[in-house]
Amino acid sequence: MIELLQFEFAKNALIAGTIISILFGFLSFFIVMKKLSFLTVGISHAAFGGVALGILLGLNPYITAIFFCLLTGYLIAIHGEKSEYDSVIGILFAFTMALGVIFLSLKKDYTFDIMSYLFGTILGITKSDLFLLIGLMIGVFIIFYLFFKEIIFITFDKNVAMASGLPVNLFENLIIVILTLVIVLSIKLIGIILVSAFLIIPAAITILFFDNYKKIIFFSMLINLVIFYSGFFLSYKLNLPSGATVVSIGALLYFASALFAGKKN
Amino acid sequence: MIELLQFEFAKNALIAGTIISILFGFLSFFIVMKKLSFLTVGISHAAFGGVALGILLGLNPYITAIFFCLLTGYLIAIHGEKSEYDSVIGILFAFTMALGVIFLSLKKDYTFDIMSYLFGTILGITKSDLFLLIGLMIGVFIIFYLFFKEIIFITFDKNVAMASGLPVNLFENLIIVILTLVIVLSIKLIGIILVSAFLIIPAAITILFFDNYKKIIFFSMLINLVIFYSGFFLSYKLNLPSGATVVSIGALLYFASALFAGKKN
Amino acid sequence: MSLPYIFIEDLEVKYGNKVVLEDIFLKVEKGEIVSIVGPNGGGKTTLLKVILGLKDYSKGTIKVLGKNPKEVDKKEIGYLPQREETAKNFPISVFETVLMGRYPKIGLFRKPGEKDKEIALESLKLVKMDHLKDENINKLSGGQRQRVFIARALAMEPKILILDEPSTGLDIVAQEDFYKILVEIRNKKEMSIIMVSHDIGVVSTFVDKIACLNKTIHYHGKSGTPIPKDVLEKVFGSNIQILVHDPHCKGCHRGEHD
Amino acid sequence: MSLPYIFIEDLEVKYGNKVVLEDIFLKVEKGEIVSIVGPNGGGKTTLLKVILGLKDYSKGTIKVLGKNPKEVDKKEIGYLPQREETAKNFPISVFETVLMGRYPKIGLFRKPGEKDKEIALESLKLVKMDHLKDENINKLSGGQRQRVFIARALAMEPKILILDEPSTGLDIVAQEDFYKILVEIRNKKEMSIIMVSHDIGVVSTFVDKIACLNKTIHYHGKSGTPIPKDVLEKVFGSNIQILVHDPHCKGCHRGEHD
Amino acid sequence: MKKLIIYPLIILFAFGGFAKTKVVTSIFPIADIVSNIVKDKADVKYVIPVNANPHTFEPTPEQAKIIAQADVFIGVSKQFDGWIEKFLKKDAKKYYLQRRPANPHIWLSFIWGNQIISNIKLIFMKLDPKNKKFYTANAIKYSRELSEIHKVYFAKFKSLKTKNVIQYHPAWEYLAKDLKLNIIGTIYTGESKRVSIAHLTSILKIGKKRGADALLCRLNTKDKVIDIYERELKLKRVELDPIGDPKSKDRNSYINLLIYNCEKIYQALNQ
Ligand SMILES: Nc1ncnc2c1ncn2[C@@H]1O[C@H](COP(=O)(O)OP(=O)(O)OP(=O)(O)O)[C@@H](O)[C@H]1O
Ligand SMILES: Nc1ncnc2c1ncn2[C@@H]1O[C@H](COP(=O)(O)OP(=O)(O)OP(=O)(O)O)[C@@H](O)[C@H]1O
Ligand SMILES: [Mg+2]
Ligand SMILES: [Mg+2]
Ligand SMILES: [Zn+2]
Repeated sequence: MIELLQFEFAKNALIAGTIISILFGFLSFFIVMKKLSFLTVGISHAAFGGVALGILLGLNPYITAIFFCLLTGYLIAIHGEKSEYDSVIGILFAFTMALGVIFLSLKKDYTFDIMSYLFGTILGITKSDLFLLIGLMIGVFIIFYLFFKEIIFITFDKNVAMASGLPVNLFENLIIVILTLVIVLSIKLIGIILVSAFLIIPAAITILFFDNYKKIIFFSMLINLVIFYSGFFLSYKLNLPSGATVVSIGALLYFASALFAGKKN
Repeated sequence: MIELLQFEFAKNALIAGTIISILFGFLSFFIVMKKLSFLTVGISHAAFGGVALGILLGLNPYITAIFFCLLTGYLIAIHGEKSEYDSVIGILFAFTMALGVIFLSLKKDYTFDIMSYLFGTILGITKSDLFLLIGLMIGVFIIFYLFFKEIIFITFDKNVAMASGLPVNLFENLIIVILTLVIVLSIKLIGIILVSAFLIIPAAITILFFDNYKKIIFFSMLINLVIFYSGFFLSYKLNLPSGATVVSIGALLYFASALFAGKKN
Repeated sequence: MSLPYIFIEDLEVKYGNKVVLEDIFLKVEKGEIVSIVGPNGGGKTTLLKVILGLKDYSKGTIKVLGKNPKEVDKKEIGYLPQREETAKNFPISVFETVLMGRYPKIGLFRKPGEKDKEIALESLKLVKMDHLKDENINKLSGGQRQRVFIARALAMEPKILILDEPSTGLDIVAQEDFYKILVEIRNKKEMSIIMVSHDIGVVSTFVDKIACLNKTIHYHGKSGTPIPKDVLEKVFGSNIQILVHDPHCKGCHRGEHD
Repeated sequence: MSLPYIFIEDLEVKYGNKVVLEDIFLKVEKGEIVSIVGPNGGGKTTLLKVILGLKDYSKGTIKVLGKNPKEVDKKEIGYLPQREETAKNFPISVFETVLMGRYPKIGLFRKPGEKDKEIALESLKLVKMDHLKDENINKLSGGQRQRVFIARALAMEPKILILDEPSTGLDIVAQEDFYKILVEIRNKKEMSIIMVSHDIGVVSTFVDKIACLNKTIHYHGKSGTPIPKDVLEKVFGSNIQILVHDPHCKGCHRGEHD
Repeated sequence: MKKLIIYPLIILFAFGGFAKTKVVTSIFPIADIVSNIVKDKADVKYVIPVNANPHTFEPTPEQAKIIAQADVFIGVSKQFDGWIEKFLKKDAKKYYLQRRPANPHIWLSFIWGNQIISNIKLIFMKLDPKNKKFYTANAIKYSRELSEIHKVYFAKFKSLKTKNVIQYHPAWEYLAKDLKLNIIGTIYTGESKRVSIAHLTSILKIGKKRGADALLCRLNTKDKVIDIYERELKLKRVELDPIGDPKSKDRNSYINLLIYNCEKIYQALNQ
């Protein structure tokens, strides 16, 4: 493992993995509690539509993808206010992908598979990516630090929060948009699978063992770190793709925990 | 449009579209009510892991994909009993894809167009596919005909259904497994985008306008047909990809309906 | 004499390591109405869940219709939970909801017949909700909704009806009606009813037996006789002096006299 | 004299085309406790929602603390809904739930201080749930849960407290305590309380005003005097003869005397 | 997923005298061309984007390490395999064979192949001027070999009566030009594209009018759209290999790969 650290990509991957484990572990509680797992997948697929739009218009596909995904996130947010997020995300998943297909078909020239540009892997993290990540983490933590109690109130009891004058819709939309931004920026860095896994698995595990949201959030960050380091190490030892190994370790840990917790009760 | 009918593929596509509109329109109510939209996306991605497994083992990837997805569906079902489906689907989404990546990395030498194994298009439907679809529809309708009232009871009031002796878990798992089978068989035929759209959009629209499940189910089938025919026709006129056009029409209809229904209240 | 419908002996129930019920002895005969009263957290709902086979017990014997709770023919049991947890915004009419009460009786593969529809409609009439039978249940008020779920439990026509705080949210007239309906039904259909209620005063005028439950059953008496004061004290704690037991207006008076 | 805390004039409210409230006139002064009684579906919850600004009205005037319901400073309003709809299985302790009642008062960007924690603990003590303050709320019984939400509403220390059937699920002792607490708090904090209840008997002994609501307000009287029989008939329908109004045991007796 | 196979080369000398220059390319054919020019003067490895699937874009740490160790990267075009750049060390040299965004399948062509050979020659002449002559000689020899084969197949194909083909994917555009084949239709005109009815039927109509003789697709393609053409136009699919496989017998070098594909097309058309 030590020898690996002579390579910058490995150092960067470890630093990025640490930041992402913490940031995503933190957000994980809200994803699981608000049943937003589908958001991770929906937004990452919406990126396809955004890339295709960029190709069609001859703009930078990465930039168009970010805006396209933010717009999708915003639509999900304002529709989800009334109905359930689940079906709105599903519809936008299909719609954005369909738009992507249509945009590409309108571009008459040869179209490249730009997707690999848009979807990253943790081994491909660069220095400047690290700065982006750190900035993202600081931004998210500041917002959650400032509004933590309001966000908890809203997540717990939307109706009463609304009656006591909290701008419930504003906060809910803010959360979705922040999550969207985090997702779309990080698929470029670590890829779809790892994004979903890091955002869902930790809270899904900790919620089985702890019955207080503060503990759940704290241990989610911790467990993400454990999953990441052990997966990364294992992927190196077994020469397997890193992201996929990390995800597999996480998923296996979840199923083991669920079995264990199921037995206990 | 008429001239189109000289081609068998167009005839097949129209017949398949009709069957799928009806079948998926019917199932749509359960997908939306049980918040299972994510299942469509989760299962279709799990197929990737199944195909990769087939390639690794040298078996028919299509067959391994079906079994792999059914296993995934079963895991979702038994885990979802206790917790929410949402996070379990998310975890299995990431896990099955990660396994796919690992399987492929273990198979060092192959040239496979893996995507072509996964995704179909409605224009590629053959006669034998039509028989498969008809068989699937008949099978699903028989099961739902036989257990319709129990399924409604369970969907409406799980606790009391359990107390009055209905095998709630059995039925819930049955529904998930049936949906899984329908999804995995049909992504190969019509592609993932169309599958999600046909399973989510119709009930998401009708639920805005009707307040009885029987009406919702009936009009969901109807609206799927409308979406399909108009999308198919338009795609022909505008020279756009058929599936994507149908999905876009459906999504736009949904957003128009949501706006209209929002104004009304 | 036939077997008791419910027979409980030396029952103990835990959540994790916390014992919430112990030394429970209870018998409910065919045709009897038994009310369980007791303080919040006393274990009333838990006891009902054990009877329904929805919660495991750690010690003792329990027989429902002669069988273990998990093996009982469940269609003979009707249940109204304390806190209804139906799917949010499920699009269904009042009448269809009540008709659902018939489903377990109808059995698999078959559709509700005319008879079932009649019974459902009758149950709706009993709770005075037949005028709203085609309304969507999500458009009802809290009390109207509760009436619909009562009607569904009645439509089940089970041998044992298990009701957890059924009169929650009912207005005074509906409460009055409800208790009358229970007695009427019991007489007509020979069912046993076991019911949790906080309405000691009202309940004691018409049920056959009252069980005071706070972790264990402190008093298991015939109705008509007032519950001994020391039992009430044991069950509800020392605050109980505020409960004035007046033979004329039994247990109804909760405030100091003015 | 200052403005009334709640002032409603000629109010009409509809769901779709269905009028559920009309000709509503109501005034709640500072420091008053007003109880709204009426049959299921009478529009009680709807009226509260209009006051809270959660439901629009189609006609009339309504002023809460001198403002339109949507413009009121909401942190001066405490609310306990009829049917609590919190996120399922949210992992939070009893104490933290009650502390949440302080959040609107604390305002954005700031954390709860010692004072807020004291108030939350005090509220928990009032409803006798302080011994369970670290328990997860999902492990509570129905009545215990209701007490926690009452405590949260109390912890808000608002100018106006709006309670929709607050005593639902409380045991008899807790109900008694609860009504006492309300009076006590009103005296101490000078808040107005508007409360829906089906407990006409108990309520009328301690509230300041009673409003009988069935689509419109039929009687809006001072407590202490019995509600006229013809009003009760209008509000609850013809079945009302079963409500015996006995000056000694006011409104409590719901069954025929035995 | 990117797959990477170490191409064994016997280490003898290196530029500048220390370790040998490490060269990495994205696909096997380019790596094979490079090693035919540099022979033992550099260590050539390649990474195959087996499956440019956005969900599964992922090398193993070992593979990332190999790219990170490379001194020189030779890519097809920025759009095609530019993703490799972010795994490269900072001072690695990057070259692309195709400058402007266009159909990237240049290695599947004799004429382009010669162009690639000369480009690579120039790259190494600049990198390692000492061995200028060595590279030039190798390139000329290799280029000649390629041209010979081109001539053979050009003649063979010239004698064919029917030369109308449909391609599944625009990978065979350049080869068709080399061999004077008529591509009368392309089913998918780019990556991630989907067919429309009008497009599908227009190819069918042309095919019916002019007659199509083969449908070119890559190995193991399972798309039912191909079945439509097989049925409607009574033609057979020809499964070609766009990237080669060093472990196979008949596609184990760049030149063999071209021969394999030409031979397959020829057999299909010569019936
Ligand atoms: N969302 C809704 N859509 C349509 N009608 C509704 C809706 N909510 C309530 N109603 C109707 O409005 C009327 C008043 O309802 P409301 O909930 O205010 O009654 P309530 O007095 O609180 O009754 P309860 O004592 O049962 O709680 C009822 O007839 C009810 O059916
Ligand atoms: N899921 C649970 N996990 C742990 N403890 C529980 C759980 N459910 C209930 N309890 C505890 O068990 C005891 C009995 O609860 P139960 O719900 O049976 O009371 P109850 O008599 O029905 O009260 P109420 O009148 O408030 O409905 C309470 O102390 C409660 O805190
Ligand atoms: Mg209870
Ligand atoms: Mg109400
Ligand atoms: Zn996907």
